[in-house]
Amino acid sequence: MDLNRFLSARSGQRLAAALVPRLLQAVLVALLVGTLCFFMTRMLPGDMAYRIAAGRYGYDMVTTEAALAVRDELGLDRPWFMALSEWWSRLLHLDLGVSQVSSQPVLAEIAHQLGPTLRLSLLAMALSLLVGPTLGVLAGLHPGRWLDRATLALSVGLRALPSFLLGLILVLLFSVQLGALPAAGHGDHGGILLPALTLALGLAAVSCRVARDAMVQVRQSAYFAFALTKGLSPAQALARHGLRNVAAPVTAYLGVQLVMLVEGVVLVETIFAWPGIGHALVHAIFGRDVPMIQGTALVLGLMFVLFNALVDAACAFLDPRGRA
Amino acid sequence: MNASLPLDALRVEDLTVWHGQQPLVGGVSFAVPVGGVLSLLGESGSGKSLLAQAIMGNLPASLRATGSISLAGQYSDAADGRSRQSGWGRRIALLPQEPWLALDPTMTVARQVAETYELVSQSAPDQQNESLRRARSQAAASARRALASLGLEAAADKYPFMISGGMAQRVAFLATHAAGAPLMIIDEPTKGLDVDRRGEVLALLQAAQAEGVSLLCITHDVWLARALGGQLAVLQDGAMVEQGSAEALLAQPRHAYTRRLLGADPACWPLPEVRTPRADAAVIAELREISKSFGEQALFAGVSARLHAGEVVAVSGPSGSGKTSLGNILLGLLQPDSGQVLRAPGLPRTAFQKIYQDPAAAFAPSIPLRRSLQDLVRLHGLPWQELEALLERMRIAPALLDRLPRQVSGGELQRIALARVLLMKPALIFADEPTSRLDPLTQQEVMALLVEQARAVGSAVLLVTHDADIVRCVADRRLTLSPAGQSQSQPAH
Amino acid sequence: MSTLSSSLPLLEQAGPRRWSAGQWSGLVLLLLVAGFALLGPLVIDTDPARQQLARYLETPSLAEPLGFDQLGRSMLARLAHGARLSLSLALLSVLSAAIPGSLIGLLAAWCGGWTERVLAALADAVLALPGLLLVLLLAAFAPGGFWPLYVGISLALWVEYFRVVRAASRILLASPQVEASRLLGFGALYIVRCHLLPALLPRLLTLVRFGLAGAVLAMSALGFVGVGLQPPTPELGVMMIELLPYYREAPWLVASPVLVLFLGLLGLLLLSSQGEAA
Amino acid sequence: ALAHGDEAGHAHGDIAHAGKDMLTVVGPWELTGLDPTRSGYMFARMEVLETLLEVDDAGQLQPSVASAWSVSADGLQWRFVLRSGLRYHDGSALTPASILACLQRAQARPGVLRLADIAALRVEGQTLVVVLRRPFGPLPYLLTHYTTQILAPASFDAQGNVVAIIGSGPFRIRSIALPQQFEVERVAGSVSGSGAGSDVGKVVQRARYISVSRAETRTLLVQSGQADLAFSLDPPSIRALQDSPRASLLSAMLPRTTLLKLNAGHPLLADVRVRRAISLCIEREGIARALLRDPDLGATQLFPPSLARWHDAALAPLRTNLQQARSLLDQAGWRPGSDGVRRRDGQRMALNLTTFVDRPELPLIATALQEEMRQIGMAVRVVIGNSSDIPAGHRSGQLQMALAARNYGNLPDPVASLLQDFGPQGGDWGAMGWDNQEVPALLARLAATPADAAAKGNAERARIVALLQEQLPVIPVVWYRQTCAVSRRVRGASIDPFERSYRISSLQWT
Ligand SMILES: Nc1ncnc2c1ncn2[C@@H]1O[C@H](COP(=O)(O)OP(=O)(O)OP(=O)(O)O)[C@@H](O)[C@H]1O
Ligand SMILES: Nc1ncnc2c1ncn2[C@@H]1O[C@H](COP(=O)(O)OP(=O)(O)OP(=O)(O)O)[C@@H](O)[C@H]1O
Ligand SMILES: [Mg+2]
Ligand SMILES: [Mg+2]
Repeated sequence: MDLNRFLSARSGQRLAAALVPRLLQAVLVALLVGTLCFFMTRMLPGDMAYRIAAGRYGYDMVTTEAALAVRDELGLDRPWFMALSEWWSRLLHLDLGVSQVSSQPVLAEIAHQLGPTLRLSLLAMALSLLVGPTLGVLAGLHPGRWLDRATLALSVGLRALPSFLLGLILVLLFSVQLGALPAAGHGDHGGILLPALTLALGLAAVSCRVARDAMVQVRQSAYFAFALTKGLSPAQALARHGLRNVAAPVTAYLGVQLVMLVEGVVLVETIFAWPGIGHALVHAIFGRDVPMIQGTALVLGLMFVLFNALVDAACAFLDPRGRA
Repeated sequence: MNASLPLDALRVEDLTVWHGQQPLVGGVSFAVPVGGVLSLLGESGSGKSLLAQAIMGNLPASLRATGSISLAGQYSDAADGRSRQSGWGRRIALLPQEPWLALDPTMTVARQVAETYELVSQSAPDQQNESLRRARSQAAASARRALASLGLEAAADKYPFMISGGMAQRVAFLATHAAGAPLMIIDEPTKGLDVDRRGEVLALLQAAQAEGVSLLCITHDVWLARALGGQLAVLQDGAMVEQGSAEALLAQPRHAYTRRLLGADPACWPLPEVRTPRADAAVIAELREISKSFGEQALFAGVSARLHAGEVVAVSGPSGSGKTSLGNILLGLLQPDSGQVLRAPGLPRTAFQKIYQDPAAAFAPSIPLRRSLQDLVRLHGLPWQELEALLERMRIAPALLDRLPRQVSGGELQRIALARVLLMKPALIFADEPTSRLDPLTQQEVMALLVEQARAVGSAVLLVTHDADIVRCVADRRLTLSPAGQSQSQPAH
Repeated sequence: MSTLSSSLPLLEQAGPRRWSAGQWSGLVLLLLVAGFALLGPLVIDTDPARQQLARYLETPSLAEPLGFDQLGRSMLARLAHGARLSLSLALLSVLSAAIPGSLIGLLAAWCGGWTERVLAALADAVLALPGLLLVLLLAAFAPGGFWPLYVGISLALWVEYFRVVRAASRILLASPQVEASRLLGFGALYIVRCHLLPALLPRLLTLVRFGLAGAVLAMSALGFVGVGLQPPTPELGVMMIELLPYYREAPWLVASPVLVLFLGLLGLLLLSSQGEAA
Repeated sequence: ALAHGDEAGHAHGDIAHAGKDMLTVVGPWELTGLDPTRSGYMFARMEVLETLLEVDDAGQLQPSVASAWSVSADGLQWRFVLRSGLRYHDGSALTPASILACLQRAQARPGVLRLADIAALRVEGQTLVVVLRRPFGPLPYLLTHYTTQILAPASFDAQGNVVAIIGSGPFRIRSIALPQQFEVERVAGSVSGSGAGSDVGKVVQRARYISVSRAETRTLLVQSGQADLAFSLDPPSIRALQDSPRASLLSAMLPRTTLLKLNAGHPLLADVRVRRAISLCIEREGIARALLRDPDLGATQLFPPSLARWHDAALAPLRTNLQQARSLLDQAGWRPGSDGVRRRDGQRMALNLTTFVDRPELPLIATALQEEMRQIGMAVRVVIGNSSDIPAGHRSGQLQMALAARNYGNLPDPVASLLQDFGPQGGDWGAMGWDNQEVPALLARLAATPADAAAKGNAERARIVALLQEQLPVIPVVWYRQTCAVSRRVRGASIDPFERSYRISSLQWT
């Protein structure tokens, strides 16, 4: 198929040539983000030592005494450039430092949390792609008909519903009423389904409309009409000329959806007690756990850039006109 | 089998296309016998394309049709377009007028042709018994063969935005033709093609005919109608003015319009009086040793030319030889690989203008024509009356301007595009097939207008045309791009 | 599937379009929501902060159509004030993300080359900084304040518009229609207005419309992690999370801000379904 | 439709369970690290780690790792006799040296041991000796605190960081996934001791703790049968679980009081009449009823009845009386201004109220208080931040008012906590800028007497309570009740009023 040709030796080289700068850019962006986080966290009002103490010992045990001990232990009095240069030099050795709250290596913590988050996000993405664009295309085939109206109402409903409420409804339905899936937690078999579905439905709400609008445009295009008049059945025309042209804007929108995904992940991880990086990030910010914030942001940033590079590559693959 | 009555492949009875209460095509009746041909000649904007769409059953939502249409004896109400849709590709296929827009921008040319073979073609062996893969590779092979037959082998793996206007025309034709439907409606299949390519298209049509395919061929090329033979109908202003066997009608046209139409064939245009070469006229632009290639495909190399004020230079060469590319280089829209383009100093930014080969692609699709023209007039402080006068001379009714670009006929839009450029009084006009969508009569008038205006203002014209007669009648000089890569400049006569 | 091509509107009509029933209902919904948000606080003269602890979670009645919240405050009054604040905050942050975002996207597509590369890298960097992180960090500067949330949400949102506009304009700007206009001497503004906007606007509007809901939800996400507006300011997003615990005892409470958002968004989407419906 | 009748009569699939024999405990607490000072309490609750001493439900000291204890006549030398023959989960012996190492480590870190002025820690044979510089009666209670937990030497790495949890309790760790989850299993041979008539075959062998931060989720876990014990349920969840076929509810008063900490050094709050006015405007019962669904939880004094020795039933309760509150403010010179906010000498009566989100009821109560204070002409700005803002604000002197929940059962004897809160300089979670010498003196006297000498010190306690009630350096708002949902799959559950243990070793499968 076309994909094979796209990935053939020569275009493989081209792909590599296109990806290498992106990789470099990713590294730069990640460094920038890490450093930016450092400064922002440093500049925040409030005494870091107290925050860290609260994060470590809990609200019942945070006292000035504990805060002073934390300050001593972590050397928070050091000037900022020393702390930053330490972070940089550690980074050269691929060491992200030690969490100020849990005293565990940041890399280990992230490694531990990244897996569940990735699994959750990927499944959510896949589910949303399965549901959203499919419904969107079907709706766009008959704009104004009942399916169009139904998906409109559905995506508005899903988009107006915060994910914690959506998650709650799903749990009530699937766990409490039907007893079919675990309500929350990470250890139990099938526990990923409800959080992933919660995320996916939120994402699908928008991608459904994007796909629907694109489908309406494609349907009005001369090339789609030509496909029909030259004798392709509607299904064939849709499969060969509709989907690919719809896929381009939907894919372009994927890159944007990632932002929504991260935001959703924070909420969904918390509500479903799913151990992940989003939840950890929020805790790190509250606890002023600078190495952890830097590390998490760095890893997330890297993933973002890489994912975006993939999205761009996919867009170029789908629409040759963008391959300038 | 019912052999009692020789069926018509297509019988149209009292077909009228309405725009609200206004008939755009009025009460047309005709028939195409099985295996026969009906060529539809007629004035640009007379409703030929609408007629074709009405027969297919894919009129725009704002129009409706009345009358009756029988496909291979199967009667249907013209208004009931849906009933004919099931036959698309299998019983009836349509080649739309604007080929470039009809091609899927995201799919290679070869695949767009191949899929017709794979999914539609009745000549394809029964796919039930064949593995899908096999069917697919056979279709691909057929597509490549077909592309080669029209000289498109090099373009097979290109995307539509990478091919020339004439190539798009051929690709769309092949994609339609591949369906092998017993009735084909083809809307201007040879526009913008050089003599060789036209011959190839004709050969394909004749071959199809020999296999029993019936044709309804809309064209402005009188020679095509003549070559196809069969029936001929002439349309003017939405009404059928004359109908009969092609041979007889072409030999002895009865209706005055038909006579004028045939008389306007470029082959019969009067030769201009011999003009003195204008060595003294100012040089507007100069090409020096220009070469251009796309990837491994070299278009031309070492092209040099000078364009003087008031001079018409024709560029000719086979379709895909780089005529449009050369013009684009001259206009600075495309960077040459080597060589220089020099502009006369002191010319304003808008001094170089282009008339697009594909007029539909050159207008903002969602802006009514009147508004885009008004914007232009306002921008440059031009007199609106002058535009109206130009349009009137090209027989464009002012009411048309209230429509969107896609709501006027191809020829109408082409004339509006020309008027838009002439109004600017540019120093140089790159006219890329400016009359490809016009009937001979209009073509003659429009071409005359173009030359007259250019001479009056002193514009240099770089005219791309495939028609040797036009070159002979209009051009002062001629630049030939040949596929071999050399190009030569010579006098037109 | 077989009816796919039944109503192929290959070409549509120019000139004034008649409004469909869907659009009318969209307009009505939108007017209702906007009226509720703008006039509600003036008409309902109950103080949204006035609490009567004894009447906590009281069920709706004629006098109080939405009952009382967990602190015995009038839900209707809070909803009206919340709608006003949330919708204006959402509008403000979405517009201040959409306008510069689209402009920068245009600029990148227009200039190409280095400008584009630098802008794209900038957008990547912003995208890489999780929006929530940005908002949380900003919010830490002024807990309970209004501007950090606004700035944070806008900052996180603009990239969306940037990416979409850049991708689409790149293709459009390379098209013959734009080339023709440029040759005719039209300036950037005209090209944007007549060639780009008509194609981009529907897509942008979809983003803006969902972005509005997204901004309100972002507020609720912030409320969820404990960063929100200062009490007792009523705000739809924060109300959703505050009222969540009572979803069993008083489901109408948490449903009402969701419903306001739902109706507003539905109104917007219906209203703009212009020309899309056959 | 979502709310009711959800579970009754439905057949439930059991995919949700990690295994039928796994007891799942859910609570809001995250494991912030392995060190006992951080999440030691969770390992204690799951009965993995032990302390030298234990307490019973009444707060009386009980032997644990130490079997007996005594104090010298001058109160300066404490001797704890260590039990012999105990083993850690890794099989190594629980030697006095290893215990000493743990305690010395605890002393070097933030934690309760620093409350006592310890001069030396040493072992003499099987006895641990603690030498103090000043008598400190509550010392044995410090050794019940989780920051003094005993871990095996193998738990530490060369730098003294905790790298594994190896304790001596009836359960040992099977796996830990910070910060969310850990799993324990019963140590062979530890069943013997548990309750009379217990069926050895039915005791809980494996259990896991999952940190689930939202109360709604914990409730849903119980309702779907996924969790067996759920702690820290909020009032709406309690309502939801009240007639659940899957679980029953247990509850107990905990010595935790939600209070308003006032900066008595602030010009607006220095006047005791202002503090009283604030107290008078608080509708405690209303707040308790509306927000906690239990009107009895309105705090009529600082210490709840469950702290029997400190709760004074005879004390005149704190009341609500807006009239009186207003006139007190009038007397203090605060006159209503045109905008409803009182003024004195051109100064507006505007204050910040700092609180935090870790306990979800706090922002709610703060919002309620804000409105109540508005009713008497005080403009209050609620600042919702982090728990550490309160000690930090105390230290910097910037704090004006704070709403916090203080756990006086942190140590089973509150004296040590009160010393922290109402010492001469006030305390992070107690008085601030309060000019009073009597309470610190009384507390010092109490601290000097051994804590288990029950009758002693009653007079001091009564005086302290009365003084606090009168002077209001902190204003009690509501008390707290711990509610726990117990699945019907198990029986024998009970709540530890000091939140030290979930008592899973005495649970049995039904
Ligand atoms: N959608 C439409 N709405 C209204 N009028 C239309 C529409 N499409 C075409 N017309 C008008 O109908 C007439 C016939 O158009 P048609 O495209 O059939 O002409 P044509 O004979 O094919 O001309 P050409 O040779 O220039 O292609 C023209 O005057 C055109 O302006
Ligand atoms: N962007 C592109 N990428 C690759 N090839 C291109 C591109 N644009 C044009 N070509 C190729 O360059 C050749 C010349 O194209 P051009 O449009 O100049 O031809 P032309 O002489 O105008 O032909 P026609 O008479 O058919 O319009 C064609 O073979 C075309 O496929
Ligand atoms: Mg036509
Ligand atoms: Mg060309």
